[in-house]
Amino acid sequence: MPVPVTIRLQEADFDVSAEIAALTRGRTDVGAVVNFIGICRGNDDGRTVRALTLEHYPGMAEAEIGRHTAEALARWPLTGLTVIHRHGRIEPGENIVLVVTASSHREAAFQSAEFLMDYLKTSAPFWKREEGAQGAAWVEARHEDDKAAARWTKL
Amino acid sequence: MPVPVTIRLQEADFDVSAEIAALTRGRTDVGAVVNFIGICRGNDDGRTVRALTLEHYPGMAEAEIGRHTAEALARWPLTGLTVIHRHGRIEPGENIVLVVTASSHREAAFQSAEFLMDYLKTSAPFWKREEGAQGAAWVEARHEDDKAAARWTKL
Amino acid sequence: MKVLYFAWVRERIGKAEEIVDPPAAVQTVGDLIGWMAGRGEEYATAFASPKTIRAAIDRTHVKPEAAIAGAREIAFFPPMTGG
Amino acid sequence: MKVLYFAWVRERIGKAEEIVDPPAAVQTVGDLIGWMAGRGEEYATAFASPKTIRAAIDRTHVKPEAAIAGAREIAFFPPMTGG
Repeated sequence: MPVPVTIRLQEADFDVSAEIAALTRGRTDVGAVVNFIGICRGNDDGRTVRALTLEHYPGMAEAEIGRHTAEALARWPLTGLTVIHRHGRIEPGENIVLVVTASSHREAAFQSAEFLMDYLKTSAPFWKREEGAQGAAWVEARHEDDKAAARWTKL
Repeated sequence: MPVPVTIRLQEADFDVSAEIAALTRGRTDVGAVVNFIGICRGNDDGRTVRALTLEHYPGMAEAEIGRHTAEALARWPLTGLTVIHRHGRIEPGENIVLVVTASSHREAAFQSAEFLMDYLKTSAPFWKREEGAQGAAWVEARHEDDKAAARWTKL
Repeated sequence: MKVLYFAWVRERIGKAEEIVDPPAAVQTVGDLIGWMAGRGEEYATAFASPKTIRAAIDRTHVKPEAAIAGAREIAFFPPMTGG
Repeated sequence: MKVLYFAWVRERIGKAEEIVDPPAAVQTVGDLIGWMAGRGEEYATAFASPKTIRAAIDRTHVKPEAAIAGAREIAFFPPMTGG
């Protein structure tokens, strides 16, 4: 049975319950579902954030996320996988990204969700512009995110 | 500000969206929410499962989960934490357990959710009785669960 | 002293709780398991394999060497399988 | 060859995409960055720090030593900050 994989880039918000239901409804082989929800914060390292604007590279963003979901499916025994990444203007408290992984066992669901988030942070072609008290500026990449992604590299 | 911690043992199902909202609504300091949902499977290692009945030790279950949520709060910078564990009879496809962790950063949310699940599996006083094709039997503890919990022990 | 049983320990003994009054020589949880096993056939079956029995004193996990002095509630049960 | 720019690379150059026709000596992504930097002040500013520029050929991440022969679409952008 093919494993359902959903990748969506959209301006609209997402409905976490609906996405969980899409991977579990009518099935009895799913024992573990992990969700990660990334949310816009009103404060980044002491700087006030009024909003983020997310720019992305259409076409490549889907392709790059698709490569990582394919790798996740190859590495872990998943029963389903969903990645939704918003773009456009997002205010503090609003959702940015959702990853849902489903599996028979919890280890696979947890590890694949972390893997996908680490790669979304460092490899998916999205760029955040932060509107703050002093005007707007592009968010700089975090070195910790590169380290987090590097731990998944096969030896 | 005290960190909101919710622990509930109940026969009824839970509403994942409502629990996420309880940890995020009206706040702009939450950057990451991780949910783990444990679901009853219809098949366990090749055996058909018609239903699980979860027995628990009232009083101790709340106390034991409370000790682990307190440890999670001490180890990771969380903004909120929810654990809901169902008891009674649960059929394949139904929810068993929910862990929700919220933090400014994703590492804390992921790690604390894994930590709590590993301890719920090995230390929370719950026992699963499995109704199968050949009658009912108590589920045996998995050695892998003990190993998973042991990785969090401080050196 | 109140003793509680859960899961297959409860099923084998045939009751969920009772009051017991062990002699003074029974000082640890391990001693108590040995003493309980001598209380009849159903207890012998329930406690036949002490390695598979877990115990809690006053709702906190304890090891077999834990002292039972002062305990109000002691529970016996198999390894846990929640989550 | 179509070239795309994103985030502050796009802002500094002042456009999102254009068609360029580099000379034959420009063979790698690194060569192309050097050649682009010489196309005017806005390009010099955008490509002033090649280490902070990432590139993709036909929607796949590439390193500076990657050959550009046969590329239909090359994109330049800063390190990514999604998720």
